[in-house]
This record gives sequence, structure tokens and C-alpha cells, in this order.
Amino acid sequence: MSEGAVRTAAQPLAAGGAAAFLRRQWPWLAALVFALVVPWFSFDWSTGRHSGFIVSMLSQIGISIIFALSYNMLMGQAGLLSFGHAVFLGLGGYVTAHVVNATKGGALPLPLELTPIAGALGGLAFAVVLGYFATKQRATAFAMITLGIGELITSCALMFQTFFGGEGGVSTNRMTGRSLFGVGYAAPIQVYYLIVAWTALSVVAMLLLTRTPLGRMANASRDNFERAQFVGYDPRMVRFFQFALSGAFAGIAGALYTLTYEIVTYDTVAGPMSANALLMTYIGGVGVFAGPVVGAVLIVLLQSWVSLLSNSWLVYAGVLFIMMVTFAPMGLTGLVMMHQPIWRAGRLGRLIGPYLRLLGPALLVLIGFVLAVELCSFLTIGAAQGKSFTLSRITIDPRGARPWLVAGLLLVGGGLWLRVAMRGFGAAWNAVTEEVKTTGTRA
Amino acid sequence: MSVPALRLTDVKKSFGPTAVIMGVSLDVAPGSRHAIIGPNGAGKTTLFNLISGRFPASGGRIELHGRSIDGLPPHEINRRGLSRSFQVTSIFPRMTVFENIRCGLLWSRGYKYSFWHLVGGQRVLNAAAAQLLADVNLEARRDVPAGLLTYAEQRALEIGITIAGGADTVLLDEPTAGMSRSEADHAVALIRRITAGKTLVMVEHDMSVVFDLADVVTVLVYGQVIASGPPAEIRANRAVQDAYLGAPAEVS
Amino acid sequence: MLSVRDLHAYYGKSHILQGVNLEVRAGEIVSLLGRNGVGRSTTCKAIMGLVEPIGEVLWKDKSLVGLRPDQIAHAGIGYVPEDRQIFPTLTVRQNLELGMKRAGRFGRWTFDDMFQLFPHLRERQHNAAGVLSGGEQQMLTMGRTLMGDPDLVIIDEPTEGLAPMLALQVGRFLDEIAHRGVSILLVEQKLTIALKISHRVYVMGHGRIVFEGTPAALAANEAVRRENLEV
Amino acid sequence: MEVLLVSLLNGLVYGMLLFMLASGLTLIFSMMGVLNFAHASMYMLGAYFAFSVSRVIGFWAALVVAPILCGILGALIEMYALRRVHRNGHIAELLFTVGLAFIIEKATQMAWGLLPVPYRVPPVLDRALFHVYGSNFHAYRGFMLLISILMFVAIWLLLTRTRIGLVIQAALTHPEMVGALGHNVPRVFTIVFAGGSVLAGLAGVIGGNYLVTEPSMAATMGPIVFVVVVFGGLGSLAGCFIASLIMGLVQTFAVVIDVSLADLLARLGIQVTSATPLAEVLTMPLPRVGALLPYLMLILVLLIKPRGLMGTRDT
Repeated sequence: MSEGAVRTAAQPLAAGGAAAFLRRQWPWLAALVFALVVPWFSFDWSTGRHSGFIVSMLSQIGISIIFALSYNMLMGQAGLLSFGHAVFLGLGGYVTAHVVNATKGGALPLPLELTPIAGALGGLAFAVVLGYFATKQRATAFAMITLGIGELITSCALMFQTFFGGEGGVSTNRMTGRSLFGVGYAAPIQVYYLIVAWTALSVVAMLLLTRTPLGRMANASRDNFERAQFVGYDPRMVRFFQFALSGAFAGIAGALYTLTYEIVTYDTVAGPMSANALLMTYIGGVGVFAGPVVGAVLIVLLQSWVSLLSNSWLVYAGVLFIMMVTFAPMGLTGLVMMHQPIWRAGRLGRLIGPYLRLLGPALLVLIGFVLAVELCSFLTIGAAQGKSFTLSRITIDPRGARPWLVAGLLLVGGGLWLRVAMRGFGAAWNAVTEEVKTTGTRA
Repeated sequence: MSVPALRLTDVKKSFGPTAVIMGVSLDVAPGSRHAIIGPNGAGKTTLFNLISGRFPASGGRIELHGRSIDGLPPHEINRRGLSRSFQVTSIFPRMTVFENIRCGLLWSRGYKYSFWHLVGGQRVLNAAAAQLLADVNLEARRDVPAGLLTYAEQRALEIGITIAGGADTVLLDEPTAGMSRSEADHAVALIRRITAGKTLVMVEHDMSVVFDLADVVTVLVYGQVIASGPPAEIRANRAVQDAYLGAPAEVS
Repeated sequence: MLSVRDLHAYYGKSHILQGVNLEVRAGEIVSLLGRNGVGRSTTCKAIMGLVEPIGEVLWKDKSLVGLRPDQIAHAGIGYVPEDRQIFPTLTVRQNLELGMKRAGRFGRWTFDDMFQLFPHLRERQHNAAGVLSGGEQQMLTMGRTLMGDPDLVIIDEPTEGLAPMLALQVGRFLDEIAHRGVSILLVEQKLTIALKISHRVYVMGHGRIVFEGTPAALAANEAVRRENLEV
Repeated sequence: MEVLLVSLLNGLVYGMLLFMLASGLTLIFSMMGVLNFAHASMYMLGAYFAFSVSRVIGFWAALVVAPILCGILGALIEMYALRRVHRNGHIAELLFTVGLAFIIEKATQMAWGLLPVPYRVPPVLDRALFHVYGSNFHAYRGFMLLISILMFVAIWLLLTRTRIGLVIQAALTHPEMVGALGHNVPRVFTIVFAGGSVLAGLAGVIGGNYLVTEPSMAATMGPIVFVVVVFGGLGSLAGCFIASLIMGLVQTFAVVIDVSLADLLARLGIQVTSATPLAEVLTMPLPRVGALLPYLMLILVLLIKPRGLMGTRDT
């Protein structure tokens, strides 16, 4: 009797488990489906080709997602600020390049699909060695050591020929003729699907890692490293293991980078690449697992689109970054999470009006700012490159006074309006959160 | 006589030119409840820090169950069965209450630095954590980030984390500090219940708690032990009264 | 002179002060007693602006809420913190100099006064403050605050960690300070000293004032002492 | 011998230049806990300002004006931005300066172009000061040494002899207490930040024409200055000074001493051939490894002493 009751109770539980899984994880599945389908939106049926730009951008997104998530294993989950994370991406890439060249030469019968494992092992090996030193310290000393390591490896990459190929880097050819599925990998779209597979795998692995004893103790030593010692853990070992694993995932990203571009240079280990990881992770949000994913997608999109349109991509990225640090230190996902209690209480509708009122002035400031930046840019760099500033076929002369006046007016007027609107929004926000709080305690 | 659970022999500590602990010797019998009292700044918390390995001692010997623990790092001492709480609440503020307790359990349950177990699936572990949660009366707050608990709840959680690892020697640093009478009474009942059968050493300011709970009281003044013995004896000790308890007697 | 009404303060999310009321009149020594962790130090810091105060803090009929610590210091309140916070790399004399709010502007106290009050410091005036003993550091930190010529000093646990002899000495200094017309708000644990020198005492329990009265009244009130003080 | 003397002087010049940058950074870092990644950007701006100003009113005026412009900019940044970000914690502050460095670099490119600008040593100083056994010591290097020594003395006097210097020193250890004693700590922070920017700007003015004034000069100098600050230890100007000189000398001497590990091994009787494992590492001549040395030294120091050479406090 009781046994039967247990069994009947268990069965719907299993079915409910799948449904619950779907309900909880549907955004990930949706993202995966989207990733599989999206290249076909840009498929040119007349030529039978995918847009090279789109596929390359999508591949870059996949690589960046792994890279940013692996960075957040340090920053968000273990509270370790690293300035040299690219080292493991790059070294993973170099190792992969050598491995692919070896398979091409016939020395190593490794199918191309599995070469990211070589990247992972490469990243892991270097993270074990370098992490042995770096994780001896925490906080600022750790950050400084990683900065040093980053510069060190970059200099080495420029200096040594055998492994790094010096300034020219190591080039490779991904068409090794060895594949599990008989795919040639001549077309970028084929590599893209390989990236999707490895990205999905890595995301799942990293998500599961947060739920292991190591993942939890990484959180614990981030929150209070001293307390972690007094429950039996050596925080240094926690840092070390977390660092090593994070390096392995960065290595996977590096391997995919190598397969995509078929060349690895010192850029992949250098400071700007590390800064990119920081940027993506921070803008996406360090507090939520999916934060870096959002950041990676957003930054690559901006990087690709904006750099197509404008010379000043770095300025926009920098300003965006500064705004986030100043006003939303928990990143984009953090901003979204702030709305969660309001949404639960069913009061999100009350904020729509205030948000809409912000839209106008914010847009004015944005346009004014972009105009000002572009004017500057065209005045100097654009002029040097012989470009002219055209906006829907109207050519704007950056040497004239009028466009500058317009930009200034937009900035100042919009700014003043925005300040007023912000005050109104702040009041509305406070009122709503206060309401949610009181109803919350009543319930 | 059995080996003491904890034995200090002429332990010393100085910070730069200032001597804080000036030769403390102390035996704590297994299973006893030992209170250390003394005015603020007498060095009680420093003594705890030396025993638990937070700071290295400048001199002397510390033994746990007859084995020296001098110079060992805190996590090593913890693994040998000594656990401590902090005077200033020390928890994992961004993790939930349940996670806090579970982190206290992980090492003693043999998980070490595992990255191949999913904590959610470990039934025995989670059952033990749930039991501890019930023991410290925080079931209702299971999924709240620990940083959002009230002060008294955080103190209870602190004790929960401290005993979670199943250490047989427990050091509690002012477990009732800052609590009202009724909260302190709760805490005393809790401590009595969950440290049954363990060796307890605690620093405490609240005399009613001390005399309620302790078998042995040691008085530490200015880095030295001036008396040690059963509560009644300490109460009657003239030197102690002068240095410490004597004060109110003078005015009343 | 100082009047605190319904003062609240938070550390992060925890509500440390839950409506503190107290008053210090001119020339008074007032003690704030209570167990560790009930919020005595936080009260001091909230008055001084080191912790954000919520509520009313009136000083000479002007509100101090929202002012920076240095503005509050200029208004005439001095603060001696529990952990002393001497400047270890500077000499004793330089430490005292920094107590003065403006160069060369002496009030009730000159260097000579300080060295008379604390003869130890005179011998050590050109030594780095970091090498002083605990007792000397306590003297220095009090002297430093006095050089700013405050009308009220808030002193947090001056006898902590001092040998009984030195603790009694501190008590005498407090008397001496009060004789120059400086009010004192004293946070203390050692009842003997506090009750001997105070005009009035407050007892705090868990973020609130639970007793207010003369030392004699506290001595007579067994219940409050048992509940909130050492015994 | 003559090589040694000239290298010593050159190393000294470079070390003092580093100190000019690092001293401001170390003060900011120790007092406010801000790891200021935009500090080297101030150095770059100093050079560019000097370039533009000197074209209008000459080098000697630029020597005064450009650092002041940097100081004003630094003060504005501290008062209107950094103070606000401070509430979000140290990491946010640090990232803010990273973003700022980004923007300044790009803004510099937009204002002055991508290529190096022709910021030159003034003609008066563009000659050899003296000859040692055929090697020249350039007059401008002497001038740099003079300026940096003057600056060093000025900072030292300011910090030890003036009241504001005492306040700054005190605020290095207990900023809260300094406030409670009646000193306006936010203003002290602004002064220190502006002062640090002035020094960085000055370093830019005299270093920009000695080296090259280009948009990437901040990125090349930044890491080295960080190395110096961390190597020397937080809160210690003396440590910073020693570290600057060490770095200056190490980098200069590394360039002139042409040996490799293989040469050393050869002395011990071990011949390195291309077949030896790690032959490439072993035969790499020291001048080419010079750029690595600061980072190797940094990592070594941090592993042994996490507080740096003479650091007084943790970060």
C-alpha cells in the first residue's frame, strides 16, 4: 500500500520534473533554438550563401559568451578581479593551433570537433601553473599579479617564435580532413554550428559548476573569506580550483577563436582582450549567472554594428561602461532584477508611464552626444582618412558652427529636461517600491 | 585524568610593542562548558583568535586533544574538530540562510573541493542542513539572503554555521552580545541544546548567561588569568570581585 | 547643549539604533552604559556624522543631521574613538597639532597644558606615535581631540584594555577636563569609574535607552543593572 | 665604464620620471583606495596639452600651464564623478577609472589624431650637455633630472613641513579620524587627486618630448607605473621612490647588457645549441627580455610580500 503510494507519487513527480525544468529553463532553450535558426534569417537564397558578416558576428558572440562566463567564474562567483584573463583564451588558442597543425600533418588523429578539448587542456594547464602563483593572494594583490601575468605573457608572445610565432602569430588551417561527422569546415557556417554546440556545452557545464561544493564555497569565500576558513576550507585552494577551471573554459573560447579565424596572434593574450571580458561581464551583470551572456551579446552587437557606422566605438563603449558603473553597478541583469519584486506584486504597469516620460529627454541627450562625438571624430580622424560626415545623404560639415550648436543645444536642453524627468521617475519608483514593501509585509 | 580537550600552556601574544596576552595557561576538560570572562580589552577575543589559528601566538603551546595545533592555519584546526563563532557576526551575507548552513557542513561531509557533485542532489547533506536549520529555528527564513536577517537571527545563524561541521570543541565569542533578555534566554537554551556532549568554550559578558551555562569560569584580566574554577568559587573570589565584579558591590 | 531625539541608524540592513533619546547639558559628565553590541558606539558615531543619523540631533539649538564630521567638529564637538586611531607615522607633537582645527589657534588647551596633563607625552613628543604603549596612545588620542578645543567631548571606552591603575588615571583626567568647562559624553564599561565621575547616566539595551537617571538611582535600580549591565 | 656611467644617469632620469607618475598614484591609491587606471592618461594629456600650448606660448609656459590643466581636470573628475561612484564600492571606482582611461585615449585620438604629434624638445636644451669618453649626455636629460629632483624635494617638503601635508599623511592611515578632528576630508581627497594629476601632467610635459607623444603612450606607461606603485608598497612614498629608481635602472641596464642565459651556462661549461630544450628561451639576449623584467619582479615581490617592498597596509 505505502509502496504503491510512493510509486504513484513518484511518477507524476518525474513528469512534473520535466515540465518544471522546461518552465525554469525555457529562456536557455529558446536562446539555443534562436542561435540555431538565426543564420538563416540572413540567408541569401539567390546566391545560396549566408551573410559573412552575420555569421562572423554570431560566431564571435558564441566565443564571447564562453569567455565572459568563464571570467565571471572569477569575478562574480569568487570575487576575484582579474586583469589577465585573456591569457588563458590566447594560450588555449595557441595550443589549439599547434594541435590542428599537428593533425593536419598527420601526427595526431584528432577530429576537428574535439580540438576545443585541446584548448581546454591548454587553458587548464597554464591556469594551473600561473594560478598557483596568482591565487596565493586575493583582492588587489591578486588583481595586480594577474595584470603582471597578462603583460608578461603578452611580451613573451611577441618575443618567442617557436610557440607563439612572434608578431606574426601562428596560423593554421581548420580543414584537416578529420571530422566525426565528415564535415569539411570550409564554410564559416559549419564552424558556427560547432561553436553553438561547444557554447551550449560550456554554458551548461558552467551553470552546473555553480551548484557544486566548489561553486558554493567560491561564493562563500567571496562573501567572507575568513569565515570560509573556519568551516574547514582553505580559501586559497578554493581560489586555485576555481581559477584553473575558469582557465579551462577560457581555453575552449580560445580554441573556437582559432578555428574561426585560423590565426592566433599576441592580441588574444593582450590587455584589451582581458578588458573586453571585464566589460562584457560587468555590463551584463556579475550577480546573475546569465549576466555575462547578456553582456557578451550586447557588446559584440555594439562592437560590430557601431564600428561599422562609426570610428568612435571605444568612446561609446567607455561612456556606456562609465554610466553603468556609476548608476547601475549590478549591470543590466541587475537592473532587470530590481524590477522583480515590483513585477511579482503586479505593479510594473505603474512604472510604464514614468519610463515613457524618460524616453524623450534621454533620446535628445543621446542624439546630442552622438552628434558631438561624431563631429569631433570627423574633424580629426575622418578628415585624415578623407571621409565626409553624411547623414541620410545630407553632408554635414564638422567645421561649420551650426552642427556644433545643434549638438550643444540637444545636450544641454535634453540634459536639463532629463534631470527634471529623472526626479519625477525617482518619486514614482520610490512610491511603488514603498507600496510593494508594505503589501509584502502584510502578506 | 583524561587528556584535556584543549590545553594552553603559557600562551603569549603581542602586537608590536603592546603585549595583549601575557602567559595564559588553561585546561578545558572534554565535555565541559567553560566560560572566559573579563573586562573589555582583557584579551578574550585575542585568545580565541590564537586558539583558532586566526593569528599565530608569539609564544607558548596550544594543544587540541593532546596534539599541538601551534602554527596551523585556521582551516586545518577546524578540520581537527575545533570550530568557532565570531563576536561581530560573520556569515555569508549574499547567500541564503540554507546555503550558509550547508557551507558549514560541506567539508565535514567529505565533499572537499568537489566540482563533480551537485549539491542539490545530495539528500543526506540537505537533510542534515534542514535539520540544523530547524535546530536554530530559522526554517521560516530558509531562502532569505543571510544579510537581510535581523540581528538576533544572524546570531542564531552564526551559531548554526559554527556547529554545522560537527566539531567536538566549540568556541563561542559573545553569543548573546547585543541581545535583549528574552533573546538571550532563547540563545542560551539553543546553545545548551546543540552543544550537548561537546566541549564548549565561550567568551561572555552577561553574567547570568555565564552562571547559567558554565561548569568552569576563567577570569582574564589584562592578558592574564587571575582565577579559574566553578562559578560559585569565582563569585566568592575576592580578587575577581575587586577586578571586575566588585564594581557594583562598591556602589550598592 | 546636545539633545538627541528619536535617533535611528543602520549598518547595511541591520537597524542598530531604534530611537535613541539623550541629552547632555553644559558642564555635565554623562555616561552611556550598556552591554557590548547594544549600539553605544554607533550612537557616538551617528552624533559625529560618521554613521548616517536619522532623526534629530540638536547641538546648541542647531541640527547636526546631514553635516559632515569635520563640520560637526567645527561646531564644537570632539570625538575620541574606541580604537584610538592615532596617526602612527607622525610624531606625538604632530598628532596633537592635527587636533587643532586651525594652525596656531589655541583654545582652552595649549601644548604645555597637554604635557602637564599627560607628562608621559612630553618626553615622547618627538617620537613616532606608533611606538607608544597602549596607555600612552589613549592619553594621546584624548589630548589630540582636546587640542581642537571642543565644548563637548564624546569619549568611547577610554579605559578599554588598560591596567586598573591606568584606568583610574583616565578617570582623573576626565574630571580635570570637566573642570575646564568641557562637557563629556562617556561610553564606559567599568561601572566604578562611570558611576564615580558622572552627573547622570543612561543605560542602553538593544538600540534604545532603557534607563536614565543619577548614578545613585542606577545603583539603587537592581533590575536595570541585572538586565543590561554586567551583573 | 663610460657605458656604465651614462646608463646610470639614463636610468636615473627614467626612474625619476616614473616616480613623478607613481608618487601621485600611490598617494591616491593609499588614501582613497582607488586604483586609478586613468592616471597614466593624465600623463598623456599633459604631453598633448604641452604640445598644443607650447605652439602658442612656448615650451616654458607650457611647463606650467599643462600640468595645471591636468590638475583642474583631475579635481573635476574627483568632485563630480569619483565621489559619486565611491558609494558603489572600490571595484566600481576602479572600473570607473578603467572606463575613463578608455575615453581619454579615444578622445585624444579624436582631438589630435592617431599619429604621434611633433612635440619636440626646446632648441635651447637640444644639445649635448657633456661628453664622457665619447658618449653624449643630452642636455634635456639633465633638465628632466633637475625638474624631477626639484619636484621630489617639493613633495617632500610639502608632506613633512606643511599642515596640509600632515593632514594628508594622517589621512593615509585613518581618514575617518581626520574628518572627526575637523579637517575637510573630501577636500583633502580633491587636493590629492588634483595634485597627483598635476604631477602626472608634469611628467607628461617633460616625458612627452623625450619619448613619443602618441595616443598609446598612456597604455604603454600605465602598467609600468602600476608595477612601481605595487612593487614599492601601498602608503609608502619612500617605497615608491626606491621602486621607481630600481625599475628605471633595471630597464636601462637591461638594454645595454647583452647577455643571455646561454652565455651564463657557457661559462659553467654547458653549451646551448638549437637542439637543447628551451633553446629559444636560453639564447634570448637580455635587451630583448628587458620589457619582461618589471612584471617578473612585480610577481615575485607580491608572492613574497603581498604588501610590496615597504607597504604599510593591505589594500
